[in-house]
Amino acid sequence: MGLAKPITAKDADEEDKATLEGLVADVTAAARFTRQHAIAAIYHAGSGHPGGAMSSADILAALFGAELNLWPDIVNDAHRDRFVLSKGHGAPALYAVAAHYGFCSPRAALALRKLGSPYQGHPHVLDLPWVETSTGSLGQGFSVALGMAMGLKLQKSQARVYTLLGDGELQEGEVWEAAMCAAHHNLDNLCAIIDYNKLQSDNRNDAIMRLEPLAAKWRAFDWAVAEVDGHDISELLRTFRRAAATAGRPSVIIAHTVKGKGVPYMENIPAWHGSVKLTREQAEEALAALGAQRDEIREFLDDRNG
Amino acid sequence: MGLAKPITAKDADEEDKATLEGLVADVTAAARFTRQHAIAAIYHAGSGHPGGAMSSADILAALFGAELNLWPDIVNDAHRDRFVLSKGHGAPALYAVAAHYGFCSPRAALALRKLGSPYQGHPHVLDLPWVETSTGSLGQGFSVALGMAMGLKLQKSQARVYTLLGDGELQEGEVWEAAMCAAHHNLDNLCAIIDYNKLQSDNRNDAIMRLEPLAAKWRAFDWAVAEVDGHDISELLRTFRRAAATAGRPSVIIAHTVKGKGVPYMENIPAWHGSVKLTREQAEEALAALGAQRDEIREFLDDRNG
Amino acid sequence: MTATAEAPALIGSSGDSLREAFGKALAALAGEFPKLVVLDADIAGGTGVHHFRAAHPDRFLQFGIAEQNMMAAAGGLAAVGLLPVVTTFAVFCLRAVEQARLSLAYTRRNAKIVASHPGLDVGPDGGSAQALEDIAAFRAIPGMTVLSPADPLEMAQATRAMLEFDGPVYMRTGRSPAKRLFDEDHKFEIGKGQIVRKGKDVTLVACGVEVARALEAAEHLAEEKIDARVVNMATIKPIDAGLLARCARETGAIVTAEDHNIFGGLGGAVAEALAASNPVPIEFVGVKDTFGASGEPEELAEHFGISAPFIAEAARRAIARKGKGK
Amino acid sequence: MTATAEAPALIGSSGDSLREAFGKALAALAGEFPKLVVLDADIAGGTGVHHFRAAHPDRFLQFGIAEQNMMAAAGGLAAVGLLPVVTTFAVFCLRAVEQARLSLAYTRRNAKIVASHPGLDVGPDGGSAQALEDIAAFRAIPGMTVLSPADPLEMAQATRAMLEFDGPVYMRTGRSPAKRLFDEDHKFEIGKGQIVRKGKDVTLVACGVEVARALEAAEHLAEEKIDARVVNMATIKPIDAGLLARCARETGAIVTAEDHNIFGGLGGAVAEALAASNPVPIEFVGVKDTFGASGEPEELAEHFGISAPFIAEAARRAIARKGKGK
Ligand SMILES: Cc1ncc(C[n+]2csc(CCOP(=O)(O)OP(=O)(O)O)c2C)c(N)n1
Ligand SMILES: Cc1ncc(C[n+]2csc(CCOP(=O)(O)OP(=O)(O)O)c2C)c(N)n1
Ligand SMILES: [Mg+2]
Ligand SMILES: [Mg+2]
Repeated sequence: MGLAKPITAKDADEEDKATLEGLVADVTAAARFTRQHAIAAIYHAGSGHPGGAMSSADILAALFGAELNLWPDIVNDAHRDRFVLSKGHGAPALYAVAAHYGFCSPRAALALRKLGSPYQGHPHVLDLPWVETSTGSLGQGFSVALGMAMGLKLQKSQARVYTLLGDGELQEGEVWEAAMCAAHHNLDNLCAIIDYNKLQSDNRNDAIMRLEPLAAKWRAFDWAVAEVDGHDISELLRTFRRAAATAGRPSVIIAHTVKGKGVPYMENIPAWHGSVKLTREQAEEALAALGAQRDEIREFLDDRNG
Repeated sequence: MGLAKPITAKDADEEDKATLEGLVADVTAAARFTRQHAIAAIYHAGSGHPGGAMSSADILAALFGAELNLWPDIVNDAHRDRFVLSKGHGAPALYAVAAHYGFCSPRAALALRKLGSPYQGHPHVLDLPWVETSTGSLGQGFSVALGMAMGLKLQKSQARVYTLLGDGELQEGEVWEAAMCAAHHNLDNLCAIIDYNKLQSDNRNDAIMRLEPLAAKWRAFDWAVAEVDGHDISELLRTFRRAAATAGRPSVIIAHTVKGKGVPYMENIPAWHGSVKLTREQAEEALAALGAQRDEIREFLDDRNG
Repeated sequence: MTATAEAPALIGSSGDSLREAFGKALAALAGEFPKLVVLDADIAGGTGVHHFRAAHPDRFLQFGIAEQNMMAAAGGLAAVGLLPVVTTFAVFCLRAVEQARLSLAYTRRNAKIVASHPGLDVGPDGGSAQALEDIAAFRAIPGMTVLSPADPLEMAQATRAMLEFDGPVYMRTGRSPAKRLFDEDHKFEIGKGQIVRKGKDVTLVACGVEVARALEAAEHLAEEKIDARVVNMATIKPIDAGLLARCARETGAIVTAEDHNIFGGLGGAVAEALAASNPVPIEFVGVKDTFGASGEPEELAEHFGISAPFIAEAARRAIARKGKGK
Repeated sequence: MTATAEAPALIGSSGDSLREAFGKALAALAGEFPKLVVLDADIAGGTGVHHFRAAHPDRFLQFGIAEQNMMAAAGGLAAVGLLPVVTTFAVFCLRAVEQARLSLAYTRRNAKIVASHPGLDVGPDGGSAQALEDIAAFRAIPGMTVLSPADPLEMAQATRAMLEFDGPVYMRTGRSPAKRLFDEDHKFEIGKGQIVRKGKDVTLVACGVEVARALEAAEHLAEEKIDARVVNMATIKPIDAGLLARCARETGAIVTAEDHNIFGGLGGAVAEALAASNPVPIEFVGVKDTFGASGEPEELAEHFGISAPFIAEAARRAIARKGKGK
C-alpha cells in the first residue's frame, strides 16, 4: 500500500531519543495550535463546546501527529487508519488538528457552524473527506468504529481504528454493548481513548452518574486498559504504541484530562461545556493564555465572515 | 399497611429450622407445579419458550412463595413488593407460579397465547392485575423496575422491587445504563436476579456474545453481588434475605441454572429456547419427568379449548 | 478585571424560547401536581428543566446520558403513582422510541415526554441534531398524544394541560427565541386546533414555530388579496379532524407547515384526516426528505424551504389547484 | 423411542414465509455480492438468516442481543466497503431508530435493515412484539427507502434489488406462511407499484401480507359487481406517486390496507401523495391506533379489522363517497 510516514511514534522505539523529543515538540505545537484554532472558531461561530475541545487537544494532536497512519494524501486509501470522534461535540478540536496537519485550510475551518460551510457543529462524513463518520449523538461513534474495525479485520487489513469518547458518553448503554462486542470479537485493531475530564454537560460525572471504578468496568468487559495523563504527550505516544502491540483484545486508554485545559478561566468549570458564546474579550484572554502572540490573536479573531 | 404473611423466609432466620424446612418443601412443590403448568400451557398454545421457563421456576417459586410481600389480596396495595419479569418470554412460568399461589386460576392460565385470553405470550400489565409492567423487549423490564424502586424510595415506602433477567438479556446496553443508574442512586430496595442458564436464543452465551467475567462486571458497576445455585431453594431464600439486608447498594443475584431444567430432553439444548411447538408425546414425557402422575398429565393436557 | 469573572453566556435560552416557557411553567406547576417528578439526561439547561430543579431538587431525577433507561424508568415511576416528565432533545427521544412504545404507551402510563431542540430550529449544532422525524415516530405509537404548541404562552398552557391529561404524551418545545403570538385570553386545549387568523381562500395549518411563519405568509398573501386562514394545530394527535373538514369545505385548499420532514408529520396527519372526509388539494411545507445543516434557524428555514415565502407560495399553488382535481 | 430424539418444531418458519424467502435469497446471493455481510442479534432462526449463516459462516456477524450497537456498527462496516444487512424483528428496529438515522441515513451508507415479525402477523407472541409503527418511523428518516414485498417470490426479487440499490433501505419481511401471489414473470422494482388486478371502480393499495387480503376482498367485491383494482405497493418510500395519481383519476376512490397502525404508514404515504396531486376519497384499513394481542394472525386480522371483509367494506365506503366531496 506504500503507507509510509516520515517520522511516527511507531518507529520511535527504534529511533534515537532526540527523534522522540522532536516528535513530542512537534505534537505539543500542534496541540497548542489546536486549542487556539478551536477557541477562535467557537468565537466566530457564536456557539460551540470549548471545554471538551481543550481537554482533548493533546490526545488529538498525538493521534494525528504521530500515531495514525493517516495523512492528507491518503484519506481515501482503503488501508488508512481510521479515527472517529465519538464525542462529536468536540468537532472544533478535530477541525483544528486536521487543519494543522494539512487536511484542510486553517482559515476555512474557522467558518464553524455556518450555513454552507462543511464545518458543521458536529462532524459530518458527507461534508469532509477526512471525517470517517458523522457523530454528535453520544455512543454511536464508538459502535461505528467497532464496525470499521470488524470490517477491516474481515478484509485482512492491517489498518487500525481509533476513537475518542467523552466520559459522560460512557453512560450510554450503547457504549457497553459495543465494549462487550469488541471484546467478544477480539478486535485488537480497535483502540478507544476516554477523555476523562471528570465533567459532562451539566456537572461532574460524580454528581450526574458516577463512573468509578472506571478501569474496573473496562477490565470486566475484557479490554486491555491503560491509564495515562492525557496532557502528557510522550506518555500518550508510548501508550498508543503499547495498545497497538496488544494482541487478541481491544485497548482502552483512560486519559485523565482537565476540561478547559489551557484556558484558566474555563478549567474544571462545567458551565464551559457548551453551547457558550465567547465574547471578544474572553476569546482574546483564552488565546493569550494559550500562548498566542498579539498579531496571532488579531489574525485569529478579526472578522473573516463578511 | 398491615402487610403480614403467614410464614415467609423473612422470618425464617428467627424461626426454627423445621419451619424453614417446611418452607423449602412448600416452595419446591410450587416450583414443580410451575414447571408442569408451564409445559402444559406451552403445549396448548402451540408455541412458547419452555427452556427459560424451566430454568427460572425455582427462582420464581422462591420469590412468590417466600420472599415477596405480595399475595393475591394486596395486588393493589401501594406498599406491596413488586416483581418484574424482565425476561418477558418467561411468561408461562410467571403465570404458572401466580396460579399456584392463588393470583389466578390454574385452569384459566392454561389459555396461553390465545386471542381474548389475558395470558399473552408476554406479560401485559393491562391484562392481569398482578403483572406490574409489560415486558417482552429485553432490557426494558429492568429499567422499569429501577423506576419503581426509585419512586418507592421517593415516597418513603419500605416496599422492595425484584426483577428477573435472562443472561442473554445482559447484552442489552439498557441493562448497563440501568445498572449504573441504580448504583448511583443507591437503590438498595432493588434486587436483580440473573437466570444464568448460559444459553440464549440461538446458542451458548459464549458463542453469541460472552458475558464472563460476569460477577466482575456487576461489581465494577457497584452492585452487591451474590452467586448461587439457582435450583437450590434454601440457598435462594437465604440469599434473598441477605440482599434485602444490604444497605446503600442494589443487589444482584447471579443464579446459576440449567436451561430446560427438569425436562431431560430439553436440558442445555439451545433449540428448546423457543418458539417451539410441543407434541403431545413431548409434553407427556416432560410432565412425567417433572413428577406428574398419569391422571395429572391427562388433566393438564386434555383439550380445554373447545 | 479579566474575562474569568464573567459567566459564559448560554445560547438561545432567552426567556422567550418554548423550552424556557416550558421549564418555567413546569416549575410553577410543581405545587399543584405533587406527584410530578422530572427526569433529565444531563441536559437540564438545554431543555429548560433547570428551573424545575432549582425549585424542587428533590423531585428532579438525574439519569445521566442514558435515554433508553430514562424513558423506560418513567414507566416504573408512573407505575408507583408518580407523574414523570421525561426531558431530552427531540433527536435523543428517537433513541428511546421502543421504550416509549412498550413501557409508556403499551402500558398506558400517565407519563409525559417533552422534547426540546426539534427541527431546523436547533440551528448551529447542525444536521445530526435536528430531529425531523420525531412527530412521525411518536404519532405512530398507539395511544400516544402528540403536541407542538406555538408560542410561550401556549406552551405554558399546554404544560398544564399535559399534566392534567391522563395518558402518555409527547410534546415538542423549541430551542430558539419564539415570537409571542397569543394574548392572555388564548386557551389551549388538547385535541383542538384553533383558527388564529380568519380567511376564506385557503387554510394554512401549522404547528410549533411554523405558526408564526404561517401568519407572516398570510400577511404577504393579503397584499395579493388572497385571504388566508391560519390554523394553529398544536395537537397533532389526536388531530382535530372536525376543524380540518370545516376548513376544507370553507376554503377548498390546505397548506400544512411544519419544522419536520414532509413525510409522516403534521402534513401526513392532515392528509390522512382530510382524505377520510373532505379530500381537497393540500400542499406540504416541510423539509423535503433531507437532513438539516448548521446555520441560524431563520437562514435554515429559508434554505430548506419552510420560511414564510415558501408557505405563501404553497398557498398560491394550492389555490390554483382548487376544483381542478389536480 | 422417546420424545428426546425429536428436534423441536420451529413455529411458522415454513418455506413459504417472507422471512424464509428472504433468508434463502440472501444466502443464494452471497456469491454475487462478495461484500455482503449479515448482522444478527441472536435471532437468526427467527429472521431467516440462519440460511446465510449455514452457507457463509465467515460473513455472518453476531452482535448478541444489542440492536443499537448492531445498527450503528453497520455504518462502520459500510464505511470500510462492506455491504451490511442488519437483521432483527421489526419491533427491535424501533430500538435503534436513532442509530439508523445518524449512522446509516445521515451518513448515506449503503446498508440495509431487514425486519422480520412486523405487525399482527407476529401472532401469539402478543401485542408487545407486534410492531405497528415501523413503517412510519423509518419512512420519516430522510433518504431511507422503505420496502414491504408481498409474496415469497417478490421477497426474493426485492432482496436482490435492495442489494443492487445504493443507499440505506428498510425492508419488512413477515413471520407467518405467506400466500404465493405471483408467478415467475413478476418483476419487482424499487419505487414502482404494480397493478396486480385490473378494475375501475376503486383501487385497493396494499403492501406486505395485506396484498393477499386485498385480492381476496376484490373477489368478494366482484360478486357484488364492484370492479376493484388492486395495487401492490411494495415500495412505500419513495411512493409511486405517478401510479397513485393514475389510479385516483381512473377509479376515483382509494383504499389502503396495511398490517400497521393507520397513522403514518402506507396510508399516510398514499394520502400525502394524492393530496398533493389528485385528492379523492381514501379509506384506510390498518390497526386503528391500538396495540395488538396474542392470537393467530388470521384471527387477529379479523379482530383488529384488517382482514379481507374489512377491506371490502372500506371499498364500499370509498365508492359511496366518490364525487360527493365527502
Ligand atoms: C445521545 C446523546 N445524548 C445527549 C447528548 C447531549 N450532550 C452533548 S455533549 C454532552 C455531555 C458530554 O459529556 P462528555 O462525554 O463527558 O464530553 P466532554 O466532557 O468531553 O465534553 C451531552 C449530554 C448527546 N450529544 N448525545
Ligand atoms: C430487545 C430484544 N431483542 C431480542 C429479543 C428476542 N429474544 C427473545 S428471548 C431471546 C433470548 C434471551 O436469552 P436469555 O436472556 O438468556 O433468556 P433465557 O435463556 O432465560 O430464556 C431473544 C434474543 C427480545 N425479546 N428483546
Ligand atoms: Mg467529560
Ligand atoms: Mg439464558
